[in-house]
Amino acid sequence: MNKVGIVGYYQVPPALDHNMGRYELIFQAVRGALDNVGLKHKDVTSVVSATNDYYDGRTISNCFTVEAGGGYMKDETKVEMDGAFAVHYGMLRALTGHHKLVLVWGGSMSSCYPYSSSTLLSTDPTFERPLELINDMTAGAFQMRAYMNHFNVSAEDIAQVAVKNRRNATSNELALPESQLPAATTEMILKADVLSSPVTELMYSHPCDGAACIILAPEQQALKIRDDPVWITGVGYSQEAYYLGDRDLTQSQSMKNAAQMAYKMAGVKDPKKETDVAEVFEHFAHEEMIFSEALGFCKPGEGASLSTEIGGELPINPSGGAMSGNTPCATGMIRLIEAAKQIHGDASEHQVKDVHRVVASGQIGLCAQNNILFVLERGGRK
Amino acid sequence: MSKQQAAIVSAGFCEHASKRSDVNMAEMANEAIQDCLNNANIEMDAVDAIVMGNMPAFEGANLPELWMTDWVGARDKPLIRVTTGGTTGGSVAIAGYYHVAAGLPGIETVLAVAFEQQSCGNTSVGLSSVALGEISIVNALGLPAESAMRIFGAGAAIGIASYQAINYMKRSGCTEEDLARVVVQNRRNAAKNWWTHLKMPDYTIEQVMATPYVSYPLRFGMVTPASDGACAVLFTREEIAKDTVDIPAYVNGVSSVANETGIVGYAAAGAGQLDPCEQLGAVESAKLAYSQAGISFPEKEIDYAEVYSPFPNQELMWLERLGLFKENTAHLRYRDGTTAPNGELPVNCSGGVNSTNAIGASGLERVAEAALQIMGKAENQVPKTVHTSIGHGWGGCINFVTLTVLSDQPRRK
Amino acid sequence: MVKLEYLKKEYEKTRQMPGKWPLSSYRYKFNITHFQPFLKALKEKRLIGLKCRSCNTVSFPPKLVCGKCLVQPDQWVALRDTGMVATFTANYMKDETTGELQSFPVIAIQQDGADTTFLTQLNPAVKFEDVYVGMPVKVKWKNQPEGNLGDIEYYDVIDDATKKMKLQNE
Amino acid sequence: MTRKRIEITTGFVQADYNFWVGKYMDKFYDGLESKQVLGNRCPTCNRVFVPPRKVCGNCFKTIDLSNNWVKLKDTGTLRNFTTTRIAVSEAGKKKTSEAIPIGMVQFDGSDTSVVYPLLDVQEKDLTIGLKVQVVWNDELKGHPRDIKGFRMLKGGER
Repeated sequence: MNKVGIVGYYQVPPALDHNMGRYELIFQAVRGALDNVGLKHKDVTSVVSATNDYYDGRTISNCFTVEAGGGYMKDETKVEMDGAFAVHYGMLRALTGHHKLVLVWGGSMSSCYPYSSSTLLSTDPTFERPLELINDMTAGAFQMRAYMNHFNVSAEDIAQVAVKNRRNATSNELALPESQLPAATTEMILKADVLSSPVTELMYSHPCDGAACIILAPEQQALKIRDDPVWITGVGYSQEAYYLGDRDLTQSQSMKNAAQMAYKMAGVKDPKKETDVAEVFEHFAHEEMIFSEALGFCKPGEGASLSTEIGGELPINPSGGAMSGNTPCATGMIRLIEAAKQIHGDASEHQVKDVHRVVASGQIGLCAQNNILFVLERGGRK
Repeated sequence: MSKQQAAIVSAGFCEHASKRSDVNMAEMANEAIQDCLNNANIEMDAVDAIVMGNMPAFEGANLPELWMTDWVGARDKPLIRVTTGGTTGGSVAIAGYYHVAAGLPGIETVLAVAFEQQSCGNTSVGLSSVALGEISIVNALGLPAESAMRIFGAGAAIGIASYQAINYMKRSGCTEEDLARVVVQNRRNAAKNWWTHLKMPDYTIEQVMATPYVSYPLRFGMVTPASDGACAVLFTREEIAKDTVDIPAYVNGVSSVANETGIVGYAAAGAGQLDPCEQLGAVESAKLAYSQAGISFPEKEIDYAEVYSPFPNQELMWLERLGLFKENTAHLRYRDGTTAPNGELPVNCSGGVNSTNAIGASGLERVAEAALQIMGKAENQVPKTVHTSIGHGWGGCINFVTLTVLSDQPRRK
Repeated sequence: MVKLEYLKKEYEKTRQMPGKWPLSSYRYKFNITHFQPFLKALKEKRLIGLKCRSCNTVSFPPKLVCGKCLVQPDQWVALRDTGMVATFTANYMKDETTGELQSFPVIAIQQDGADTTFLTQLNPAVKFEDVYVGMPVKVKWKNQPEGNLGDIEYYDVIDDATKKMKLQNE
Repeated sequence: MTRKRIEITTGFVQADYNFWVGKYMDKFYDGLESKQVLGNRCPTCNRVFVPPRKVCGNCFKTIDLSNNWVKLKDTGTLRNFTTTRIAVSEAGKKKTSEAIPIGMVQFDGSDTSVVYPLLDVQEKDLTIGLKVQVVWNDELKGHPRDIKGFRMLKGGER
């Protein structure tokens, strides 16, 4: 079976309002990833980017990024979704054998335009958009209430996820400084400003500026570049219904479908036992619990009972997750980078012991309408 | 995961017009999908994944694939959306190919959908916002906003085409009548297709030449329309393809090489293309796609071409850059009828982008028509047998090119 | 305006819902550090280009990244104040008083010594019909340069040396 | 070494859009203009959708435009609610107006819910499952805002 390896990566440290231009940000990510593994620009044969016209405020958001993004005279394309989907497309490109080295980058600047307004622009323009009521925050609030109401989960349980992620973020040097709360408590999370009840500011992954880059290579090529590439052994993704009223918000059908597909591909039968770490893109604290249930780590409604801190039975988001910095178009990709770091043992202070297999996810849409899940494994292990 | 031979088995369209005021964009895309599925006699259940694309700034809807889930049949299905400006449709086709070719278990049949409902929005703002960031920086660097808008405004789609036209005419010695001849051929071809926008069966060169300049040397009668429309194409594995249709159109080569942004690059991007007709990206794309498809002599081996040419001079230029005609001779081939439907190398029998331009869909429509000619199912089918055809796309700031090479035979292993 | 006839079909008109893309609310950020020596030179009526050490491409105006090499160019080179028209087009504008459609040229020039194009304005007195690819041009400086792009008032047409050379040969 | 300089500029155009709503939504808005909420039923799975749609997402079957219409009562059930204090508009500005509760309301006889403001009620008084009724706007323009919002029905009120 052919597989694709992650051979290099780089993340530009996020900031709420970066003292950087857009092209500079992209260039740093791409150049950084190549330099990290000592690859040359001419080795790259294909470039896939992830940006969004509405986050960046320009038609064809990849039009002027050809030079800075390393796309000059390369087989170049753009996925207008989360970066994790771009990694998926990059992987497909590597799998066909047409490309020996695929560079994938994603990023945006939320300081350019309020992220929530751009989510309003993604609602049904024939009915919901003129009402200006639905955006990522209100949709997330509906989901949190539905989840709490259906499973009788308390707000404290959900706040506990935020506490864990914000504490974890403290040990992640690439976390958004504003997201780090070493002394976070559930009370602090619950008493923070309410964004949209019952979601408070500290339960929300605050959008910020940043970019990231991942370099992929097919199996043989990857082993030439380094001895320990991180293998992508499974991938699954799925989209679910759009209208909030059509969906069962207490669970994530799309993540369930994604997990089913990815686990099957990777041969994972008991995800809780066979997974060492999970890095999921949680836009809100409650999403992490819903995801851990969809991923089969526990039964529906029991997400709170799982011990997910670093050193726990199944660490989730040791990096702090999306809560440690949500850079639209790169967040899912950063989850993959964090997963690769855990496998390489490069995660410094938030390293989990003895990591062989990690699942990492990306998402897009209101209440994570479209999810993608990757299964990543340590090279050399059968 | 093992590499698969991908093939196109069906294509569908909706009726294109300047205003599809009877449908919203989701319903419009659905029309094309229904047509595509009906043509292959396939149910949505058989589709394993969906690739979508459009140019979101023209419709003003961010991430439209989310809202359109039900209309495109994406519920509980894998979906990704690619958008690359004018090449969006071409990129969607290429992504469809990669999805099948990569051979992921469970992903065997993929639906590629591209659409654009330009009448919802403001096309000129959509286009000028391509360089809006650049214009604002030039303004900040001291050029008055008025001058900045004026010189960069000339660089919107038609402006770039006229840069190209001026340089191409200087290079090749082709005349304005030659440009008009290209347009006439396209519009007359369009009249033979049910789904196209500008159907002009009796259009003449004299009529074109009687219209005023929009931007020298391009006249009003030569300019691409702004259309509403959608297109869907079904990609699948070789074995399934053989069971589905008599002659599948095998996808044997794909490429999308990016060049430096042309002319209007400024703050970070350079304007590396000194001559907007040089199109190194297209030359490189052709090299890459032809080598994948095992084509050594494109001018002899390719039987049919669908090129992305909103403006007539581009049609001439692309045919040369893609290696189908010798440099600076394309206009002569239009004079001698080589490119007519019954000619040696028929070009754009669909009517091309010059007759129908729902921007995001245009690139996919080129691939669809190129495939239908191979399958023998095109509305304006050419009399000769088409063994190998190409579908081409162009976009960005004259810097993106997509190319798909199709054949009635699978790739030589 | 000439009306072009084509086979047309009318579609039922349904309601429309308004929406907007407030581009005027966007903040565009650029690092223009690499522009500063260039702007400083403009104030002294000098033109400089940025050269990539790796491929020797000289960009004018200066480029942040060399696409070919994926490095940031950092070597400044002096350029002459002459160049030639690489490509051009016409822009049409309605005269506000007469309502007449006026055309004026917009040119992209290649500055002598540089390898990229620069989109700029031509002397407004020059007629569009007289512009051609390869036409030599020269910077017309503003009287009091301020160190910004406005210092280049426009490009002026100069004698075509290639034409002269032909004469000498004869 | 030149000092780092970041230039921040704003765009100076605004793109305006007018989305065609299509025949299905057009009929729905015709209904609103006469204070009638219309849904449509998927003939295959019998689900009733408000607002109506051309395609049933579950069955991927086209719902015929000429029939399958369902006239709904103006009452429904509150399925979910929230209060947004930092709502945003299209213009990218934070709204400063007073926070109002909004809710997901399922019309009686329909299988999906819509999001609308909840009128004259405090968030603390809300629970999932409350019965609600449409409050119409004074002016009916065939716009989603023809429904001003929903009011709570007191026990026994129908």
